[in-house]
Amino acid sequence: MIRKTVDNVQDALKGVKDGMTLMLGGFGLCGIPENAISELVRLQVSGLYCISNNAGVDDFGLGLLLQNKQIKKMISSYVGENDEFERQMLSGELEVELTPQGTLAEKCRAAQAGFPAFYTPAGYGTEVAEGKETREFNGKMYVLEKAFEADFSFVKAWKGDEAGNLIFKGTARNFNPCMCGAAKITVAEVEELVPAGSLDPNEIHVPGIFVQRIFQGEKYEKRIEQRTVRPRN
Amino acid sequence: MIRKTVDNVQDALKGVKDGMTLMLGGFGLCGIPENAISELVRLQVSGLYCISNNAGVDDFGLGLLLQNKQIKKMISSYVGENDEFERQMLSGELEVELTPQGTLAEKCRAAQAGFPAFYTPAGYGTEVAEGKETREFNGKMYVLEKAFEADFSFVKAWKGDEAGNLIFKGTARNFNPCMCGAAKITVAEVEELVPAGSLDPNEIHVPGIFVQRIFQGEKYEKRIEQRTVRPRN
Amino acid sequence: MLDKNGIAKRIAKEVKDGYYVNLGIGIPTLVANYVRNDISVEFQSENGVLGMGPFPFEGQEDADIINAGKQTITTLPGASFFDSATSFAMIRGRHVDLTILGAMEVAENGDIANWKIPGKMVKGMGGAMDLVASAENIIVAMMHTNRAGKSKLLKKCTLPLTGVGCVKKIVTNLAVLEVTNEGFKLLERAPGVTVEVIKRATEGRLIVDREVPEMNI
Amino acid sequence: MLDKNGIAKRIAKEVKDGYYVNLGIGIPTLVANYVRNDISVEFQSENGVLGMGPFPFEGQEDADIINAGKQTITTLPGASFFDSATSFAMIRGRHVDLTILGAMEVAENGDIANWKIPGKMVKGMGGAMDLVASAENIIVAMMHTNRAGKSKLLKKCTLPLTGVGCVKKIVTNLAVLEVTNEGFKLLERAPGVTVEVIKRATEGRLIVDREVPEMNI
Repeated sequence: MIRKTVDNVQDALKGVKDGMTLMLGGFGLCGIPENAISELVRLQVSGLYCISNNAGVDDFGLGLLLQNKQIKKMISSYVGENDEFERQMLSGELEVELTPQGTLAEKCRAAQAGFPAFYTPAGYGTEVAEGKETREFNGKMYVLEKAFEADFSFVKAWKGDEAGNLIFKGTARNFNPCMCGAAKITVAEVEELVPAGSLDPNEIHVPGIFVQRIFQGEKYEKRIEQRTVRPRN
Repeated sequence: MIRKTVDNVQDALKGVKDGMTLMLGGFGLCGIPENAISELVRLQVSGLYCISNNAGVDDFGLGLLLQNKQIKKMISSYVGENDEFERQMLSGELEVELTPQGTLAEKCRAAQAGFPAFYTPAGYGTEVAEGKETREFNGKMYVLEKAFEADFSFVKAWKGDEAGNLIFKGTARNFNPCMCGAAKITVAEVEELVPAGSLDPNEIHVPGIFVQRIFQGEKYEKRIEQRTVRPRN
Repeated sequence: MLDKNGIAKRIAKEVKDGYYVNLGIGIPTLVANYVRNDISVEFQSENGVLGMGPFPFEGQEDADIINAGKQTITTLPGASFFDSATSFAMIRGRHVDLTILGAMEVAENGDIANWKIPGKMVKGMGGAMDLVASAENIIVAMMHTNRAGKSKLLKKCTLPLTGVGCVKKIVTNLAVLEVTNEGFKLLERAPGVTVEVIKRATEGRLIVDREVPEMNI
Repeated sequence: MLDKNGIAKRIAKEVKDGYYVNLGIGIPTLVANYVRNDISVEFQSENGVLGMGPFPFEGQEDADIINAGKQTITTLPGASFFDSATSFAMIRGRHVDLTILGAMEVAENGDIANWKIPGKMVKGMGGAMDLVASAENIIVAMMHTNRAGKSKLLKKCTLPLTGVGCVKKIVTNLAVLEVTNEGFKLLERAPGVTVEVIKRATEGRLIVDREVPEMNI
């Protein structure tokens, strides 16, 4: 067994530098690497290129890095639940590259799986396809999209073991599995870190080979963006 | 919940006709759809195009269809653990298209996921790439491979529920998940069929949306091809 | 004339037994409330869940179980969770049978614009471009005209496109229309709405080739 | 001169702490027996398992747990099972650190042929083409010459290729060689084997640019 555990979030983020490209898992505020984000804030690294489906809210998630002006460019499918984001974008301080959500996921998966590029129908005939190669297969048009290239990938899982194996809970899975192994170094934070052998090999969502560092996060706030309930009666 | 259960293997294979293209899960004799294969033998359908990593042994797995001369063409990565296979191939009765194993898996996954084609490095500069488009990305050469098109996909899982959700065991998983939803109709056979709600939604390997029909197999022989053991001492 | 719930109610009739359905934000979300009880339908949300149920009871919200609108949800028996790549495999691979989404504009050739207004803050397309480029069966739910009273059913979209030639059916507060090679074919009128009213509210080519029945909702 | 186990033993020294390793059938399989106990290594098998352990005790074989050679196996703590697409994502995506496989021929430019002999029954390439096209670190384990005594280290492969320019290192019964831009660079001699013997057994360009040490195994 190849041990991937590091002692804490400081060790987990060693090597993160200004101007790097980072992948960050999560959908909205669900399944985001909360502890890695806090440490990025503490480290004050700046000029970051962030690949993440969303950009957090003003005071949580990637919003914390935005408040701190650490992000140079966001590559996302949906942003702007966030006033500071809007201000920086409209003022030109922040670059934004909007990418269809399925394309975003597959650009991660392509990087993980060693595919340099893929053809997808999403965005054909729209401004997303501008400047990109298009091609017909079986009478339908597709756009050629390239795999991402990133330095670090920060993901959050529910449980993980010393070998880096990960298990996710509910829809907190989202982009996290696709981002594992999609960057040079993948850092996984988990709610519960268990010894190797504690997880059933059949039930692992992401094998440890895709993860370079794993640690148990100190604290998870798990904020809910849209609390919706129905009355009991 | 959309119910996918059919009563038996006969109902599960309704619509299978001569000359169709079938995908069959399994690696060697591990995780093969034993009951579907038996029914294919009983149905005497012929001229079949079979996409399967291997071709069984003389008296088990796809070897049963070969004995019966029901297969016109095999699309596989490794064959010939099987005398009848060799005889038919050398005599020209059987066509064989050999495909690198990772390419075979991805041609299934591409069909499942709506990708018409993908670039892979496997086979570049070899006879596998002959007549295929090649292309350079970042200084490395790739071959363009197309998604499979198949009529039926026969897969075997360990547990499944009425909604078609599947869970696999050990290395009997192999090609089965990639083949789900990769053909017009996916038929899953399982060792244990349970009511919807019995499986943890976090632990499902293949969501039921990729499966059209599911049934509990009557009997599983699960033959071992290479029984290897070590002495107790 | 229908209100938003009326539109949702009419669209719910398009949802057939055995359908996997992806609902967009806004009016489409309301459709789930009106689907018949005697048919089996599963709702997919692109953030990674199939078999969505109703909102949770107060106190039972789970931050780890949300829909694409970031709302807390529950799941029904037979549900499954999966990652984003698998979710879009379902969508791109045409395993989802019906996609219902809102639009700012639809053109008579089936083009749709629903993600960007130049000069305004752009939030992004989310999964909409994947959905419209892939689904075989797309229904648009929207008001027939915008707040300024201008038609949203056009000869040609004026806003940046989300997808080309993909919309099959449109249900508005005034009518049900099918996108055909010849233009918008009027299938049904909303209760109390005349063909004349629909004609005036439709900028794109409108085809009225028979007696147009009133909706039955 | 080494026997098969000797070759495996020498290759085992190339396996470093923290490596994920894919072993081909034949001599490569034997390598697992000689890897040092004080380093951490995980073996991947392309049929969908990481963290392979030894063969099971008699009576504990499980038909559902096999390796790529279709042999019954066990798993070690930290193991995982996965599907074939994920398995080749590990391989193609260069997450596997070292690939060890057999060959019929290797050319001085790193080309390898190991899957097909024209005129003979062809069993197929299995995962070999994916492995050689993807791995950054490929070691070939083979006899220096074939049964007819002809060299397997050639100027140019005569058999259909498995991959081009991909082999980095070769360990044979006679020597350890590195594939360089100039040809096969002789790194080590097998115990008791002279440079002259290796020269005679090597058809491709052999580079002997220094005193060549005897292997230490």
